[in-house]
Amino acid sequence: MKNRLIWPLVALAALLLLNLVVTPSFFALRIQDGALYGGLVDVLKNGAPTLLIALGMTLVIATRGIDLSVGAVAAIAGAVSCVHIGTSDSAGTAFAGMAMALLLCALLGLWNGFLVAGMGIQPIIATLVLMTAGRGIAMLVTEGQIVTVNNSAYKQVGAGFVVLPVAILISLLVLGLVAFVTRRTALGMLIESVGVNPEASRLAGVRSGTIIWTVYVFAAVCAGIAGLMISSNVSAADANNAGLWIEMDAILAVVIGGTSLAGGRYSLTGTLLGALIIQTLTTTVYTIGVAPEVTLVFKAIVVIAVCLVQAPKARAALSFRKVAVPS
Amino acid sequence: GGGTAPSNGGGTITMGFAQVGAESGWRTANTKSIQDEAKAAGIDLKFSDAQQKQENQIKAIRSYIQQKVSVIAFSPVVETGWDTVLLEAKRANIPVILTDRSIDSDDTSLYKTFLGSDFVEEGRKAGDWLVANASGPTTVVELQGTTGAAPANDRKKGFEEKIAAKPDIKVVASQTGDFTRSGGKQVMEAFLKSQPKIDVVYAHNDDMGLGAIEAIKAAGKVPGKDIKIITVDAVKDGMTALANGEINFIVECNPLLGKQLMDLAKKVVAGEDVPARVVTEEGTFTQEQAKTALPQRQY
Amino acid sequence: MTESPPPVVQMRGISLAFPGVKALQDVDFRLFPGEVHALMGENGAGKSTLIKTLTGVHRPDSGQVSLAGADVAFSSPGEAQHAGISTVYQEVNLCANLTVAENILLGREPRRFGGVDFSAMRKRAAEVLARIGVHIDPASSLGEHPIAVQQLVAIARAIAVDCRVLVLDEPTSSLDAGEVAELFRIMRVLRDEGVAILFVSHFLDQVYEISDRMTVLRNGTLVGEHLTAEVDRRTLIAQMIGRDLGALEAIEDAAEKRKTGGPVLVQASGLGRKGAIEPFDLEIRAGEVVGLAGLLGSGRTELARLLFGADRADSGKVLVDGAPLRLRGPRSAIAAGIAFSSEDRKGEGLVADLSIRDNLVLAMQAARGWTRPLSRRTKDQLVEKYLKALDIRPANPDALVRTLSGGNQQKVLLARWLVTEPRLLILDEPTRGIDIGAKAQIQQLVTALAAEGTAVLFISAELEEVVRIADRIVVLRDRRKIAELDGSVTGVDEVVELIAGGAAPEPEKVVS
Amino acid sequence: MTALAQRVPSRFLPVLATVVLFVLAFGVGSARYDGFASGQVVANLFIDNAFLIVLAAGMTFVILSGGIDLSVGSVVALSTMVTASGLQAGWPVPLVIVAVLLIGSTLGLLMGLVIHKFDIQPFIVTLAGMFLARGLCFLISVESVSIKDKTFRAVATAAIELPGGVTITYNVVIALLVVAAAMYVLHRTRFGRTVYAVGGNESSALLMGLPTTRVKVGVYVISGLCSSLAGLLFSLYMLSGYGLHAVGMELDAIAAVVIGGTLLAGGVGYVLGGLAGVLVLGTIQTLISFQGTLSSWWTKIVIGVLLLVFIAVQRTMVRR
Ligand SMILES: Nc1ncnc2c1ncn2[C@@H]1O[C@H](COP(=O)(O)OP(=O)(O)OP(=O)(O)O)[C@@H](O)[C@H]1O
Ligand SMILES: Nc1ncnc2c1ncn2[C@@H]1O[C@H](COP(=O)(O)OP(=O)(O)OP(=O)(O)O)[C@@H](O)[C@H]1O
Ligand SMILES: [Mg+2]
Ligand SMILES: [Mg+2]
Repeated sequence: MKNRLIWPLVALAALLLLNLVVTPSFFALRIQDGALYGGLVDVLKNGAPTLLIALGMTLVIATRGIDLSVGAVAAIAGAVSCVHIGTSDSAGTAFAGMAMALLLCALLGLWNGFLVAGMGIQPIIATLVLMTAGRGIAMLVTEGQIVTVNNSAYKQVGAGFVVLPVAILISLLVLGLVAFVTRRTALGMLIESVGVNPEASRLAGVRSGTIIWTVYVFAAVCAGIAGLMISSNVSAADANNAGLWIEMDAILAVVIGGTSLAGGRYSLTGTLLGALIIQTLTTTVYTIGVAPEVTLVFKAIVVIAVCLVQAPKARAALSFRKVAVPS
Repeated sequence: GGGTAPSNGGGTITMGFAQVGAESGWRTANTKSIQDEAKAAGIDLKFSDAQQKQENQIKAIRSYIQQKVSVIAFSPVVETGWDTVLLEAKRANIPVILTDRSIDSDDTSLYKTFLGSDFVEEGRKAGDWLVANASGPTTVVELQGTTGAAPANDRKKGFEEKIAAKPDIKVVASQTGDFTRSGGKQVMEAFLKSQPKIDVVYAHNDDMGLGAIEAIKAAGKVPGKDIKIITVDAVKDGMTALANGEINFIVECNPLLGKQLMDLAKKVVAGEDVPARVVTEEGTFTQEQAKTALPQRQY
Repeated sequence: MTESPPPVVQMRGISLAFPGVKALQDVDFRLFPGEVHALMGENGAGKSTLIKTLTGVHRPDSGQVSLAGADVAFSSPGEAQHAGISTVYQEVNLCANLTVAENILLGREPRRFGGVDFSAMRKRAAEVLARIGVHIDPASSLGEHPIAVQQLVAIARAIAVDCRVLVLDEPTSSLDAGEVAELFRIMRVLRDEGVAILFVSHFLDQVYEISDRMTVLRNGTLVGEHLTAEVDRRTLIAQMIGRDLGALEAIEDAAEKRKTGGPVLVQASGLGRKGAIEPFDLEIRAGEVVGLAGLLGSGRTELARLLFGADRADSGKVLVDGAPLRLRGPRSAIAAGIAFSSEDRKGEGLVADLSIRDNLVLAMQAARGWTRPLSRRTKDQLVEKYLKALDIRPANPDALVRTLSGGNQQKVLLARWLVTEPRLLILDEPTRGIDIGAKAQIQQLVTALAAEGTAVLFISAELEEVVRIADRIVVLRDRRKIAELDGSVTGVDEVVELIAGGAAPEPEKVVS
Repeated sequence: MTALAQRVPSRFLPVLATVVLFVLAFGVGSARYDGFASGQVVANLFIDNAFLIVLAAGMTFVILSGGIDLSVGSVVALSTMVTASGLQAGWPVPLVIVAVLLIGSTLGLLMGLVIHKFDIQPFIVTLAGMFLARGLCFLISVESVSIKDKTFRAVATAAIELPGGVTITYNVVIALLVVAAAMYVLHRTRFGRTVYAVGGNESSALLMGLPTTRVKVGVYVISGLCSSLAGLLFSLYMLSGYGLHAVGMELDAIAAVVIGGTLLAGGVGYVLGGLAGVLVLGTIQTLISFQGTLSSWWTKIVIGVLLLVFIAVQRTMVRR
């Protein structure tokens, strides 16, 4: 397990190195108004929402599910809190707005969990419902406008600094919390067990329904927090574009981190690395000046390269070691 | 309630309008203007949202033909690819009005008229202002719209056309910010680190410009002074920033086409002659103009 | 037997290591045409691995395989099949989503006009099944059938083609005597036609009945090659496990000494489910071992599943300690102290991608809920205890269950339920694929549990085993409970008579 | 645990349920809206979704084998781009067609090989394929390119008259042929049956000696081929090539296949299910455009709700 994480790490290091070569100042850090400022910090800050959503997604995927609705849920969270805050600049309003938003997200997660565990609908379709309708709901809340707010407390969530960006601190906190909860309680094991063999788990007395509800609620709340970050970062709620396609980035981060879409064993550290790799890739594109029309080709090549580096079979093929067929 | 579609013979006009989507505040304002004006003009409006997909627009138009509306209007996302379905409309004797953008077809009989702005011209206006206002060597970074999207292509084209006249002005970096604020902010953050000197930001819409402002502020610089900003659209948030001195120049792209569209529709249905091209009235705003215009801004 | 014909399969100096385990070390193996060759060894000895090395599933680290004198290195089981090696692997390795006919003939289906000819395929599949005495609808999907039938289908697939080498890795582990006899009849026919048959089984009776020669493995190394007629059981067992048979013989005494007749623990009345089992009454007392006997498909598994709440009953009720129990699913059964170890360890038992540790504590943890985790220490103690008690190998709690040998997997499953200290333990084929030493251990364990007051419902295809350890035997036929035999049963014959007695073969269903 | 008598229909139940739902939805539409209950509306469902039908057929193979292909939408875009710019450059039509189909299948082949040989999850590989194909579009041109070729236009605008004054296009005919071919391959050939086997249990299929490599790579080639063919149909439909065509269409294709009762885990499903799924999605859109009074956001919400109603009703029908 530990061993496997070396390769995503290598990939991340290689990407960062590429930046360093092209822009020597990339690693430079300076303190400005009590906050760290520099290329690496940007990677962390902008990667925070993806990381957060990917964390929720990791657990969902571990149960053999998938959640396509996270982007829409993120948009709803941003919309609800910004509309609630409106023109107010009070921290209280901001917190009330955020609390409302997260509560709503938890409900949406319950809804997803109900469709998957209660109705037995395939996760990809069950969450597609909210993926489609959710953006509509977000737009309904904002009436299709971009709602701009000017609230200093709210701004902290996505753009604030306590030495490091608040956003990444929140994400790392959630990461720590999930790691603690899943590894210190039995949740992690039960999630994996449901993901690997649902029927055997049922016969062993595992409450798979409850577990599935839990992970979808968690994923939705993560998406909600990420949505708050995204909207706070630009002090506006954009129902249409906030978190657009972020579910794909999140799934990609999870998968790059070594968790299989077939469910079962998952790695939170892997997801962290995956999210950082994806964000670094995006930042790299901007920094090294890849032309927009080449961007996608560049991304494709990097993604494949990253995966090839990690794939045991690819390495085995290179070093001519024997390959055992799984049985 | 399920609306029914009276055919051309009836007194009321039914218009089928195939909107691109609701991807931006600009578009929402555009939609609202059309809906409001249709009501005011007593036109029965069939509205559909194509969710940014051309094929959905085509499907909607086809269903309007099926429903025998009296006139079809739509904002084509792309210039190309309309011949087949417009030919069907023509065969069904339903007149077509284009809004917002023209189409690329050799057969001009496919539509009656085109009402809308010219994205290339908008780019040119932005370029003109910069050429007039730049002194000495100027480095520009460009925040492009969605890669491949028509407004992005054209606003880039028009801008480049004009600044070519002045070799001092150089676009040193150009990247897509997907027309969104967070895109604009992220790209700008990266530019601020990788470019040693930035004098001007040219953003293909207000939202990316507003994102860039946030990035510039976070980097400890003053938007509008240390780095000048030019954007396109003139939505309310953009105009506010312009009035506050954070943006230096905005090229207007007017979404309020509703009234003109309804007038045209009535004429077209009545069989009157209409000009093949109706350009919307669009201006440009400097900081001073913005201060006076802002109070009456509707969107 | 003189070795006049050259061996059809020859393996020389085969070594293969998995991470942490040397599965095979310098093993030589020969298989001659026209013989049944038994591959012997305890769980984890490397039998299945040797077979997989032969058929191209694994590539050996070193060593050479030759087929009919020519060196071969198959890179996939498909290639081995083309070369004439037909294999039944240990676990049922078929596709549950396909029909029985497709599972038998896929890859060599009859074709017409370039497409698969389904009616010819069904006909052909029915023929092959009939050859081994199975009468099921070839168009039914495989997943609907119990594991034993699936095993028969796998055998049917292997004999559906002409082959020169037939490999059978524990084909009889869940078959009853009738099926086994049928299988042996076919094996003899094939042997007489010159096919070389490699056979693995932990049933010594079967091995002595069918095999001509045997190769013994221990811990991945070759211990010896013998003519079956020339080794007696004691020597063979000593070679396989390096221990004596004493343990096995102690059981019967223990059974004698135990006195039963505790209070009624679980009582089922009129419990039944349409299409699975007719309503039945059953009483299980604390400290009692109740055996379930019946032919394949007689409804034993279904009965057990109803008691455990794995399937919903549509009639009848269950009382525990005299109080009615609402069986809403496995959880309510577990809460009432009932445990159920499934016969299908791969599909319904183990969580293959988790470690031995996690699998061991799964049921207990599930009962406690996720908020009350077992402490690391408790887990380690439990794991250590059961690894030792059941002699699970490798004794590495972090090894993934997927990588264990079949027999060791079965032990892990059993251990999972022992951990929960159930009051009623339902064991469906717990000794399936378990070696002779371990089988003795498990039987001993069951008796010991009963002595401590645990009730056990014991299901096994091996009647001798049931008769030996059960205090009471419930006999099922055609998914109906037909008799209950008290402790006075002395021999297998008595039960066999009941099981078979006048049973008219049901159309379209499994009979032997 | 279904009894013998119910066995056969139970397999077809999801597909059947979807078809029944489609008919029901159509009934509702006819009752509510004038002009809905016409043959042409049905025909339009096929005309407007011909490319999606072809995509869904290809996607069915991939999903049945237990994989997923996210690249299809982008390959459609790339195909339109190659078609348009090829024709613009004056290539003859047959050459363009061959080139497009070749590009699509080659991309599929490459993705399949990477997935199989290096054991990388299909999701990542095809996501990279998605980036690559779309990126290649922009490399060819960031602007949209019109198709002016006479033959192409003639085929695109030609209408085939059916009895009852209903017209369809050649696209529809091609799409239906593809569905028929896919059904034949999947249900009648050894390759097709092996697809099911691999999806049901890959390691078992391998141990059964089936050619899993061929199948695992083959399904991506088929999907690539179908995508490029769908791209050609899309070119005919749009008469243009554009890098932003068919954005997100992979999700539509996957959704259609899954709505049609195919299990994403592999091994269970039918090509016809995909077709039914496409028709259901198409009907939802048609209902909304006939309604014609929904704002942009209500449109999205209503699509979501209708989708929910469809799958929820389908679930309950299948469970019974
Ligand atoms: N894929 C694998 N990865 C790691 N170890 C493995 C793997 N397959 C088998 N082993 C190990 O190799 C050894 C031999 O296993 P094998 O399955 O050959 O035993 P066996 O003789 O067939 O036993 P049984 O009678 O229980 O089936 C065991 O220690 C097992 O744990
Ligand atoms: N999932 C299923 N679907 C349909 N029929 C089934 C299913 N499982 C079992 N059956 C049928 O129910 C009957 C009883 O099966 P069961 O597995 O209970 O028998 P058993 O006595 O335990 O035999 P075995 O020796 O196979 O374990 C058999 O005829 C079998 O074909
Ligand atoms: Mg074995
Ligand atoms: Mg059984």
